[in-house]
Amino acid sequence: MSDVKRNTRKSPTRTTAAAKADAAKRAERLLDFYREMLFIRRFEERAARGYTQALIGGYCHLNLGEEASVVGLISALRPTDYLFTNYREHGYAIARGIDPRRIMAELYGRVDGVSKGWGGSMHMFDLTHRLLGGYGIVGGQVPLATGAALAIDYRGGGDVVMCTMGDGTTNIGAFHESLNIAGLWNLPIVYVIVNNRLGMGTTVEKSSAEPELYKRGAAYRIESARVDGLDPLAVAEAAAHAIEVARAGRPYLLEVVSERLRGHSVVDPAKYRTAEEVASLKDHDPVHALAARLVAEGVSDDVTLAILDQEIMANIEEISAFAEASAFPDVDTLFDYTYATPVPNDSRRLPGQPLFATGAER
Amino acid sequence: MSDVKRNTRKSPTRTTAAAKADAAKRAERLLDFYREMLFIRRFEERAARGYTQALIGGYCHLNLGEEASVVGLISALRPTDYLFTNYREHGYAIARGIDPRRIMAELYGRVDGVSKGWGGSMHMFDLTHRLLGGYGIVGGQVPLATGAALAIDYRGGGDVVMCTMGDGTTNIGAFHESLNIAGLWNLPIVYVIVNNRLGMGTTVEKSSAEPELYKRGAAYRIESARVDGLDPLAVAEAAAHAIEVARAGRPYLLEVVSERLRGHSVVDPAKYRTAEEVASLKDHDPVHALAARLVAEGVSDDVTLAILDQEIMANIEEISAFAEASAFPDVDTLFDYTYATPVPNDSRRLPGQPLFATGAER
Amino acid sequence: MTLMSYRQALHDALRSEMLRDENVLLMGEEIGVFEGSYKITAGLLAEFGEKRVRDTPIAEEGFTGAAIGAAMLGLRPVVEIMTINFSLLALDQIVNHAAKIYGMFGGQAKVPMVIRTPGGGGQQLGATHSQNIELYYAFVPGLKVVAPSTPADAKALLIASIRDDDPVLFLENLALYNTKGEVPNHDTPAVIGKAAVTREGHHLSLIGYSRMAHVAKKVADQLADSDGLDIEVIDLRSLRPLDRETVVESVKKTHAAVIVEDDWLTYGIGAEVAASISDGAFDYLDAPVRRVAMAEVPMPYSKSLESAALPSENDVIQAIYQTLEAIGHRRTKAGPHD
Amino acid sequence: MTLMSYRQALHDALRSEMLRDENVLLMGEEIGVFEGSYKITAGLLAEFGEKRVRDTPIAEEGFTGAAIGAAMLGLRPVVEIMTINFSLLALDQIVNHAAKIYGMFGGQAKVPMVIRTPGGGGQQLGATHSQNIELYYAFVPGLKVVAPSTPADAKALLIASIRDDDPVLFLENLALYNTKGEVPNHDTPAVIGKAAVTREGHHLSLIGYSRMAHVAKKVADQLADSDGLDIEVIDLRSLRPLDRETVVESVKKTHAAVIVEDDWLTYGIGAEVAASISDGAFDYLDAPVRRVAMAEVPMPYSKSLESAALPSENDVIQAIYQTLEAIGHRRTKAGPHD
Ligand SMILES: Cc1ncc(C[n+]2csc(CCOP(=O)(O)OP(=O)(O)O)c2C)c(N)n1
Ligand SMILES: Cc1ncc(C[n+]2csc(CCOP(=O)(O)OP(=O)(O)O)c2C)c(N)n1
Ligand SMILES: [Mg+2]
Ligand SMILES: [Mg+2]
Repeated sequence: MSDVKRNTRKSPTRTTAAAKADAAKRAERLLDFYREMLFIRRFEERAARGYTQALIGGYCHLNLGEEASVVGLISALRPTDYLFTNYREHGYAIARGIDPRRIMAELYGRVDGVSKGWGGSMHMFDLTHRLLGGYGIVGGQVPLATGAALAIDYRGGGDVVMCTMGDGTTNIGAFHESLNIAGLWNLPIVYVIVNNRLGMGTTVEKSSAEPELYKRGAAYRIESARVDGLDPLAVAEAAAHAIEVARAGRPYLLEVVSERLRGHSVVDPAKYRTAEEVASLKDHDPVHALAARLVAEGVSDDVTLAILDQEIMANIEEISAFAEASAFPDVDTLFDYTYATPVPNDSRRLPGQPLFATGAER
Repeated sequence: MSDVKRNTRKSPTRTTAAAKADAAKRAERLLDFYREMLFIRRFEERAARGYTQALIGGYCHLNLGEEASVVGLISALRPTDYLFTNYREHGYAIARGIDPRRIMAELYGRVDGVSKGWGGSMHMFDLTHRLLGGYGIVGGQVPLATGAALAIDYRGGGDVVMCTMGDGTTNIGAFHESLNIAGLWNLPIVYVIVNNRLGMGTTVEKSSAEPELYKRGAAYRIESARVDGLDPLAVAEAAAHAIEVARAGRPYLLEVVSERLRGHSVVDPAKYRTAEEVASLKDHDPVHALAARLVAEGVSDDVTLAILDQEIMANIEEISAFAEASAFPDVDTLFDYTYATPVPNDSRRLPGQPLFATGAER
Repeated sequence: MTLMSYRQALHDALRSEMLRDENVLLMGEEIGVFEGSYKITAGLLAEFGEKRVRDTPIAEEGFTGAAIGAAMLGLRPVVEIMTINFSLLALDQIVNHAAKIYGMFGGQAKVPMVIRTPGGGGQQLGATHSQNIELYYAFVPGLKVVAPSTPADAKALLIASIRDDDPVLFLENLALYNTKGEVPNHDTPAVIGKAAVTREGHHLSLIGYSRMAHVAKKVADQLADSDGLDIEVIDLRSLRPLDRETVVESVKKTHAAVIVEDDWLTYGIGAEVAASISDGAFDYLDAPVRRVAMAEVPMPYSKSLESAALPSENDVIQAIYQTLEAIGHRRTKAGPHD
Repeated sequence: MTLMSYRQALHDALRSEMLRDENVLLMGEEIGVFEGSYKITAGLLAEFGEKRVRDTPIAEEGFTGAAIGAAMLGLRPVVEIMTINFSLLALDQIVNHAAKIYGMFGGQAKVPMVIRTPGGGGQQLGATHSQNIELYYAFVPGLKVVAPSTPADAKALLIASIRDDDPVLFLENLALYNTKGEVPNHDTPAVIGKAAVTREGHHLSLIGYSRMAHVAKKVADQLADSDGLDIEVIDLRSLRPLDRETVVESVKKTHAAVIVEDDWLTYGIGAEVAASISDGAFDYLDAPVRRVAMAEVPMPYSKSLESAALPSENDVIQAIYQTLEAIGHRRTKAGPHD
């Protein structure tokens, strides 16, 4: 990945042909990003609908507004690298290449879900694609990801870990403890702050005494940077650099300034946003912005993009049909995943069952 | 306090008389510091002996090597300011002006102890002198102190809070969460890192990715500085500035580079220290250094200092006699401090008592 | 009396205590601008301002600890921890500090504060967001733990908790917020530490707290209607102190007990209640004390599994009948020691 | 067999597992250069180096969480938390992560790790350093909790815990480290989840774990000598899973039980044991199950108060005699239901 990036950089000695090839490559890349971003957009919109249809339960947090950040970040990872993220992770699961039908099935709580219906929206996990969760406790993933980097380092492997989190997450103790450990032990990990400028309704300025969040890396001698999260190419480039540093054995802190187009979760009407704020969101929609750019730069045109959108929408409908057709987990499986190593005397009792079988003696 | 400090600064327009008066003041100040430091030294040595005599139990951490830091820091506080500290706090209790007999009595677990025998070495508390504990959980005092500063700010008072901690404590989550809150809410608090360069046996370099600990203030936009903790005047001056900032409504982070002359606690032989390290400790003894300075600068002489020492030693013996004469808390008082507001059905049962009185019906 | 929701009762108690005593302030994540994850604090930021309604960073340990420190100086903070699951992050401050400060320093500093937090389950929130871990607080001397099940108790116990000079863990429940009941208009505090007999009866004692006290009452009323059963219902209301006397006296009368709880069975709150009954009413009990509780698994997200893992009204009814049957069965036998 | 201390047995188990499997590594505060607060890891840094014996910063949540993450990738970390009191700071990582990861993701990732930590009391360490809060772990499905009382069990259970694919909370005890016993020279793991009858008898079942299992055995041996009493002693050894069967079978034989524990009585580990006995041996029990436990106060520093708050051998003896007396009394009566 980092090699690819280097090739896209301008060089004065380049021939026009090479420059043209570069432009073509870049156009292709932008188009790929767009396709993926639009897919995530439509997937998330479908999830929101699924929630109102009561096909999805629990909490449901969407990546709407973060699509460019998501695809840019993930594009810089090798398939063998690991990703830890939070509850706002549908887009990451998609970008990592997990079958979206299994992602939707997880949302629907079905056996074909990535986590077999045990995790739901907040807890997507897939070992093959090295997505190591989806976590609902703010900051919970940060020490875990740090430990995964430790395991890689312990074994002398060349993989890296990427650990994403929200802006609000930088204020919890686990962030501090983890970055310190990674800095001390030279762990191959990139911490990514996806700064959508809000916790739930609380702004970064109201929750972080140093609102330029990447600056916190200095407290652990960790290199850090901030990048525009609405531009997938910029994100990809910054992520590639961060990963390069991590692969060389030093942690990195990357802040991606992004956007949240709707409420904190599907059920949040976000009334706390002023009318101006809401109006300005249009200008911060990365999908619209990239579409406009593709057209403006002549990479694509409105018709092509509309066709793409229709294809994606049709695909999403299939995906959701697949999910809906998948079965609910059988109640018999309730006790299957409490322990990996079975031991005697484990409790496998349904709420209605007595502690002791009422035998003849009673 | 900050006024006093300002007067000690050099000014080109001063007359020689004023300069002389200043020098006299400074000498007096140094002598006061020395008296207090030596008192702490002898008190701690007596505590160590008390421990080996089994008059003191539990854990017992001493301020040996930190005397200059302790007296310098406390000298900058007003009597109405608040102090929160950790388990290594005998010296702070002394410097705050608490009757040392009550401090020793606490070590001995007696009713006349500052915490009535309930706290012991790690948990000294005295409301009158605004020492709000002595805490044994590393970092536990930091959120509490932050909240005390919040209470002051809430009521619009002019007091400040000083919160001391060890170098190792800066790596725990509570440190991060607290400094962020103080930075956000402009709380009147001075966080002091007493950096004795060791946790128990682990060095700062092995535990903090940024070993220049004061630099961590920047992660919260908190002003910070580092000072030589073996020089009581330098500490006093730095503390006065920090407190000035806090009184004006901004938190401050002060790192005091100090020394630990013995093991982590009384029972630690500190075998992990190399011979060179142990040898170099002599040069880092703040009490010896100040004595030498007093003599070198003509402020005092060996004989006077020896007499002072004898007086202090005699005093310490009286103190420990007082403590030993004090009674152990009566077992009847065991249930006195579980709750401040009594409510029905509270359990006041000794281990041998049955849950239900065995009445006639059995 | 006014008919209102449990949510409204909590809101009203907070508001009236804030009006009464300016030392009362609120702290927590998203309680101000966002008006609270479950909207208990809606409108209070607008009314009382940022000084008294404080949106905190996501830092459970930090802001809970700060509330403890503020309480040591005489403020009366009411902290909201969004759900009890997140309170694990603040546990050191609550257990090692709030609960200890009064005793550890020989009674020199009080910690008058309240931690409001909802338990829950049944909302498909998955393993980390569906736990009922009030046990962690009920176990700790120095803390008080109350768990109201009705709007009236919610109000009276919250007022009592705010006025109490000790740290109080105030347990709410996601599933109760919208339930309604009559609430007195006056601000009389409840007595912390007392259970309530919410239905008198003599066939069996059915014991619960928080949401399960609500379920217990419902089931008992239903069985009275449908089967003419006369079940006594006890709402524990306070988990620490635990009102053993009320429970044991009831069982001495009914000779049988079923406990319903939505935490895990083994070591759950019901264990102490069952042990206390088995001890205090030893000579009166005609059948073993039965407990109905959550299945001991990390709570699955999927509805099918979650429903199976949670105690249902049906489970309660079944446990009641099995207990009554056991009694009938036994009564036909000569003696208990075969 | 070799006579050795509990400390040595732990040390040997760690060392032999590290030799056997290079995925085993140690993490914790002061376990390397300082050789461990209680010297369990003495010499291991010198033998295995910094990679496998890691001194961590003071960051219980961070390094415990890191161990969990490392375990997800197949390492087998053994974490030392200096005392169980400090584990509160790591509780979110242990309860919300280590215990949940296997289930929450549908069995895709195992968490093979051990958390070693000592409980204690009786060392004048004061309110925050004298707690026995193993309950917090024993309550949680997804965790296993073992609590050996002898050097032999310490070794065999530690080996079993390290080889187990689930997170195991391994409870040690400050007062046991210097106790001695015969330990097999081979490395056979124990079975997690089984209690042991450490003394057979028929007068009464005396039940404990960790230090109190040791005390129970001592008291029973003493009463056999002095008073000819024949007391059966059970060492629970595993708190989760809890081996109810062994306990209940014993009480069916003896008809009486006393539980000794050094956590707080209300909601303590003994509550579940008492409730389980009262249920499972309902028809066999001749007297209420008696519990001897810590007084419910923040533990005072002063020796006079601390001694009063801790269960003593005398308290245990008294509870045994009171229970036996109650049985004698009852046996003269016609039947249990007056
Ligand atoms: C420890 C913890 N505290 C509180 C919550 C409730 N909560 C869920 S998301 C959230 C806001 C997180 O904000 P941020 O880190 O910026 O991430 P974003 O949702 O904006 O992506 C909060 C407070 C939680 N899940 N865990
Ligand atoms: C949360 C917690 N973890 C671990 C300990 C054990 N412990 C007591 S003191 C100490 C070292 C603290 O080092 P530092 O902060 O530098 O303070 P110092 O003792 O050097 O003054 C440790 C690890 C504790 N008391 N609390
Ligand atoms: Mg955010
Ligand atoms: Mg230190």
